[in-house]
Amino acid sequence: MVQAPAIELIGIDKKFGPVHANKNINLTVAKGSIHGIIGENGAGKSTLMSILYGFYQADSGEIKISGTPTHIKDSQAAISAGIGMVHQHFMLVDNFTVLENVILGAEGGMLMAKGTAAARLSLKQLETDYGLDVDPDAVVEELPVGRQQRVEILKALYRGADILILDEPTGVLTPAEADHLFRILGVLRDQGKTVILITHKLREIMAITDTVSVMRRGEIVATRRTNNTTVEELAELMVGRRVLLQVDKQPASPRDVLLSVRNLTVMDSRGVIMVDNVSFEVRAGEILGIAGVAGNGQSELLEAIAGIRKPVSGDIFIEGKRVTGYDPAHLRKLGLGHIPEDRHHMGLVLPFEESLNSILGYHRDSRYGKGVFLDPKAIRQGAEADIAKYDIRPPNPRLKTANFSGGNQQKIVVAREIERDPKLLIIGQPTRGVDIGAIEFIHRRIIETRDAGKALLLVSVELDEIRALSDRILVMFAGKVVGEKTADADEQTLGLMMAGIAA
Amino acid sequence: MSTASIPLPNWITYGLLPLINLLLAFLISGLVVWIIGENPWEALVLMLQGALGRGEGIGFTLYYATNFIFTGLSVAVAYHAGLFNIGSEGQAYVGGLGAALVALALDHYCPWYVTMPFAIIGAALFGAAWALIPAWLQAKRGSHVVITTIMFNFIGSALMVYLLVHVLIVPGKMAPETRMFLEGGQLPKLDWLMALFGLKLGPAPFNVSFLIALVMCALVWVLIWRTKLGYEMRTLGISRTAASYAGISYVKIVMITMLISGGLAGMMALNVVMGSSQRLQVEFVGGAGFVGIAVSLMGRSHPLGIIVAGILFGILYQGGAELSFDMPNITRDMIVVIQGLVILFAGALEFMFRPALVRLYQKLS
Amino acid sequence: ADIKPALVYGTGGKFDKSFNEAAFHGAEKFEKETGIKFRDFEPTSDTQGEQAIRNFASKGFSPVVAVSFAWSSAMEKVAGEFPDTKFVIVDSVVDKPNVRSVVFKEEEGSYLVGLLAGMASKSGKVSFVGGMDIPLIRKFECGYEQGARAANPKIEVLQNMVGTTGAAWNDPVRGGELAKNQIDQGSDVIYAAAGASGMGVLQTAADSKKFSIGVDSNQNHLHPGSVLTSMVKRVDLAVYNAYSDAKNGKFTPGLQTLGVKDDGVAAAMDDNNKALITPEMKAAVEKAKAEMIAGTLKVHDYMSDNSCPK
Amino acid sequence: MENFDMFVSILGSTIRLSIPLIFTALAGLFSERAGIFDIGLEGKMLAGAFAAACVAYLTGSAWAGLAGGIAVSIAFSLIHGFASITNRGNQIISGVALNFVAAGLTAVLGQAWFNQGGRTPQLPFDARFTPITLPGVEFMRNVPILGPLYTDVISGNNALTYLAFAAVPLSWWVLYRTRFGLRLRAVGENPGAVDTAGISVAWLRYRAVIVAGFLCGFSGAYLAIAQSAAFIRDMSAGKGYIALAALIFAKWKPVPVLFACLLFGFLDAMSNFMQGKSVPGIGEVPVQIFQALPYVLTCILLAGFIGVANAPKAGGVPYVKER
Ligand SMILES: Nc1ncnc2c1ncn2[C@@H]1O[C@H](COP(=O)(O)OP(=O)(O)OP(=O)(O)O)[C@@H](O)[C@H]1O
Ligand SMILES: Nc1ncnc2c1ncn2[C@@H]1O[C@H](COP(=O)(O)OP(=O)(O)OP(=O)(O)O)[C@@H](O)[C@H]1O
Ligand SMILES: [Mg+2]
Ligand SMILES: [Mg+2]
Repeated sequence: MVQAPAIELIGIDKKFGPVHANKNINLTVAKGSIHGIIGENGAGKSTLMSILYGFYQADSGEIKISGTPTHIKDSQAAISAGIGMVHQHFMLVDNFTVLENVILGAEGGMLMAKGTAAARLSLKQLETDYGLDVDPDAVVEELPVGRQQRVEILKALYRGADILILDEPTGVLTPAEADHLFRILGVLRDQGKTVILITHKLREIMAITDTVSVMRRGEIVATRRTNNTTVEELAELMVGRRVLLQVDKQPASPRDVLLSVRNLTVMDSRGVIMVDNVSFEVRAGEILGIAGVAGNGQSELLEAIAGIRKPVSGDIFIEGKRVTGYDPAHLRKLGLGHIPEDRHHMGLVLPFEESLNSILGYHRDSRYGKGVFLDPKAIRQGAEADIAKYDIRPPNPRLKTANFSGGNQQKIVVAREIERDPKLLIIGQPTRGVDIGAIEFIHRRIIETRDAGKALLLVSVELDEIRALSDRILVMFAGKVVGEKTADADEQTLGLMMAGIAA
Repeated sequence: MSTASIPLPNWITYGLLPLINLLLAFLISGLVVWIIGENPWEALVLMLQGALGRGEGIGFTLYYATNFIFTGLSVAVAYHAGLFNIGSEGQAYVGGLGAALVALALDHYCPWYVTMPFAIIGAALFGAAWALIPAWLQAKRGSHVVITTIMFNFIGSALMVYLLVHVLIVPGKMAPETRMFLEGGQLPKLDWLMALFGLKLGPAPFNVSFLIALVMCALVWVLIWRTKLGYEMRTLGISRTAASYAGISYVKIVMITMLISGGLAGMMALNVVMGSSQRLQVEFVGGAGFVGIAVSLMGRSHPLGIIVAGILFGILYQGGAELSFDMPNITRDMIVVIQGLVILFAGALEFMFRPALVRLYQKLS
Repeated sequence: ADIKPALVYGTGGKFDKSFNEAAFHGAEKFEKETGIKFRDFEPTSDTQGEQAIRNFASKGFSPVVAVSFAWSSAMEKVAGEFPDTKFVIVDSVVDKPNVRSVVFKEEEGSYLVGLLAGMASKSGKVSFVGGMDIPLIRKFECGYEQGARAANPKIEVLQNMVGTTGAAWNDPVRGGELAKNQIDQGSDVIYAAAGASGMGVLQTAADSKKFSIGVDSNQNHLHPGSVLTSMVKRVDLAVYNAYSDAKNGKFTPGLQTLGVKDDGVAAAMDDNNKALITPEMKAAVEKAKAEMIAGTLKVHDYMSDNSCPK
Repeated sequence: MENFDMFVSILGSTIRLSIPLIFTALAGLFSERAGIFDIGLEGKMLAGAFAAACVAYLTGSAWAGLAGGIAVSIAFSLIHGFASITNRGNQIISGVALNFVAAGLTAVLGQAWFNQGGRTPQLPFDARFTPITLPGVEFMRNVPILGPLYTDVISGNNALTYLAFAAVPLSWWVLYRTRFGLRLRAVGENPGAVDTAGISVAWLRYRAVIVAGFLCGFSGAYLAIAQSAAFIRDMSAGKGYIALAALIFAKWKPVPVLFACLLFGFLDAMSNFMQGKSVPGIGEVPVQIFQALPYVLTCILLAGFIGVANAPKAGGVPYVKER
């Protein structure tokens, strides 16, 4: 007799308002296997898993666990069906101890005393079984992210999960930590547990999974046995056509130094040093790329240069002028453009109409009104020019920005920053969550800007993007610049540097 | 499927929805009236007659409306910058001190039109001053402005009582109030304006402050939608991170916004102190600062909406006073109930009917 | 002639069982006797009085009686606006040709209850809880002190005020708390001249098995056995007289002062406090009254020089 | 010895004035630790006081009055919950609204039903919570120092006073030692964590606001049928806001809440005691100083000059799963 699959999803459908996040999904995962799900940002991976975990309710469809149709009405139901999930954004109570977090929802009675004692024992057991060691009395917010993730896994295992879902677990991990995680996943599989691993890193999929499904725009477009497929095939399936992230560009002809950063040290809001004594220069007519795993200080570096975050020490010069501690408005006047990493929270004011977003940061400019006043007509005309030039759709400057798609929202930001003709442009994650057509368009504009003699600093966690655009590449790890390479450096070397392993 | 993000046309969001909320508030108030054994319909008619029946009633209605427009603007300006100023009550109270000091100083020497500009400045300055510390605490120390403005309402009240009882009281008089202002410290009534419509104002204290309030509405509109400062306030009100990205100083905008808000609240004192009672009295604000919250919510923080909502509450206050005259069983406190219900339905429960309306709208269109 | 009488209360509210209630009873008595209905209004804040007075005047009511000093500025204004309307103010003086001002010699009535307090006290300490801290209330206190001292020269008189604004008339919790403090300090007779706040004083005295003294209305029935007496101030009489004078065309503006001689103030004696008042106490009160009427006993009026002789 | 008597008297007064603050601040504690801000404490206390007085008057029983106060206060809580949990409305606006509704409704109904200017009729002795004399008072009376403290401060209070003091450790125990408390604290910090643990965020928050209503019922009852013998309009007189201030001052922790409330009660007692007395070197201190001091202190605390007061992280933010 064939063993029933651990999970069967049949015809799962889910809409968030106008967004069709999951379209008629069918998926089968065998017991005792590691199943990968890949897909671009916004493809619907998290949504699908959250439905399986009972966090969201599907609009229609059926779920079978070990062959039994199961109605998962909330996470409690999922937990009792043996499902555990480690969310993309951790679901931990920061000011609780590890122990409190682990027993939350599984306290084993009205009073905590008995539950905590039992949990303490069982954590010991899990530590010896899987090598998952965490101090049960540590307060979560004081733990590094890698440890926090372990707490999440422990939470699931403590509840006796047979099926473990991990949503982009390696996004925040160093390669060493990721390897450790994969070893643990291997142990889990060997003990008969089923693992679903969500990621958009193809290498990870190839390294650890047994089977893999590809999601695109809310649909599962293919499922393969991992050893029957290749990275190239998966990539093509993921984006729906052959990926050619090669951008035509001439070799750079760098001129004067425009941006110079010297011994810069920056802390994040918790007071942790995120940028540690970093120095570099960017010249007119070149793109300097900064590669690194997310969370290694790139965001803080960009924010410091943009004037949003005050550095602890060190200096920033623009055209030889010391600008350390200047506010963003002042820096803009000196010719600094900034395409921020997070368009929803920084680059745009979503409830504003489009035209108002096309002046964000430049609103004090006399072009948009004399003295203290704003001139709506001038603003709208400027916005219309951007819309035409960047093919922003729909071409309506009065439409609420929230009603544009992600790609078009990003174009609004890019248009604003490039068209205000900066001398120096700093760019964070220019194509995150953007569709392939828009990616190409944005990449072309970035190269054109370089060719117009501007200095560009580009931060991206997508190594391919860095390699395609940059003239020189710096690699950041743990807040430090660990090395510089040229654009033709091979992926292997860069990957190792990003892991902090070799120079 | 969630319906929260589906856009509705403006006439529903700004017209129909507030109307439904208002109707519901009235319906429940009617129920209360019925429970205490009076006829809600009769009560409504009496109220409307009292508020709009004669020139005098209209005069009182507009007099109250003037208060509420000032405090409504005060709440609204702060709201645009994402600040919830619950302190308009206290700011208006302290603003009264500014107006009174100017009136007491100048009424011997100047006619009203000379006193008035100074009084406006005095009232606004004192009101703004009372918003200063909560603003600073919010901007620099991150203390929630809601809590600190509540605290400052109480501190302001204690301060004003102290001043009125120990400093400003007329020696030998018992009531804690200043002396009556002379003509030069009194704002003239708008008899002529009423006469244009063929109405007699009678003794109602409807005065020049109303015109000042309308001017402030226009200025606030320009400020919010036509100036760079207003743009910065609105940006900050929606997204603090976007504001910091755009080089908008959080500290500066919070301070300026709260000062403007406090100043507008302070100006409300002109209407009562110089326009009506001609002296500074204990508790003269009488809750108008809190009504401003309801007015701003009903008026969706837009000056036009605030004028409409202000007049509506003026009708409630004047009509309510008349009603309690004619139906002694229904005390003036009924207005407070209605006010609370309006805030509840138009503010806290604003999303209650939205999903149903969205469905209906989608079906019909 | 038929009149349209109106009455505006102080902020303590119509049923404060004290000052305002006395006014109400006067109006009610007039209504019962003549069948002429009166209209009344209870302002709840210091600013509402003016609108109420004006409202009555503009609707043709006359005489309009406003009880409480708090309405003096308001009446001064409105009386000027309606020169044909008759106004009466109680507890304050408004100098207008159409206003009658009625004030009482509270010092005399307070002297009488002070005398009783001094005689009833076993601890040698008596006390006073005033409403709002104004000269008028100090006048009550001063008369009380003089009476108590007449009974017992060594007596100690404690005093507290509930507050400094109109809200002080309506805060029985604080009234009770102040009374409790005074009891803790040894007082065994407490005189409350605090409007509705006095209710808390009387309650606390009853709970603590001490004596209290009511004010304005006869409050002896509230806690029989604990309320020693009440300093009745005939606000009812002022209201009643205003209406009936107006009805009979005998209304006169100007100042009226009501004292012991006019039966305007007195120490209430009834069945409720019969057991508490000894014959000696009764005799002492009668003697003092007789001396006041004869003019041989002059009780110092605090408001005449804003001070109280020690 | 004079001074000692004074001290005992102030202490007794402090306790009497602190009790409503303790109940109310604890109510706020449960609500706010669960992530629901509660500006409406004042209104709940007032509504509870009114209901307690009405029911006690009609039934002649203090305990029935207490139950009535609790029921009405919980009803107000449920409206707050409906607005801020179910409809994801603005919690501050909802609280403000309920304060108005309570202030207005109690006065309107009180006037309509009893015709005494918004007051309820005076309650007879049995319909109130009256002082309880603890055993051993007679014996203790003559013991120096401890005697007066026992007889005049500890003994002779009403049942609700003792319940208030019991409520503090009980609240601590519930918050830190029970499953409900663990979940409640979690939901105020990160409702997502509670939701993914399979616990209903809405129901948990509803229970928290119900507990808040329950406790406000006690403070209302204390005002109307223990401390006084009737309901008077606006009798809460800002105590709800003082309690809120005390809650913030205590940094949202149960035991510090007790001390913050005692401190603010002490200030209130001092404003009574210092009236008309002059302080050597300073002269007469205006009562307004004492009235304003709790608010001033809280602002100073909020400014971060006396440690930092970190509000529960998810406080004031409606929990939205699907945007
Ligand atoms: N709670 C929500 N409310 C509304 N829309 C949502 C919600 N969660 C996700 N979406 C939308 O649903 C779509 C799918 O999102 P989902 O998070 O499942 O993508 P994903 O594949 O996990 O992307 P990523 O790789 O960025 O994590 C997106 O368009 C997203 O904006
Ligand atoms: N918050 C929102 N409010 C209203 N409409 C929205 C909202 N978010 C998305 N939409 C609408 O839903 C559609 C899909 O949005 P989404 O961000 O998933 O775009 P997308 O399909 O990924 O586009 P792109 O490939 O350009 O990123 C958009 O066209 C947009 O109009
Ligand atoms: Mg995801
Ligand atoms: Mg997209």
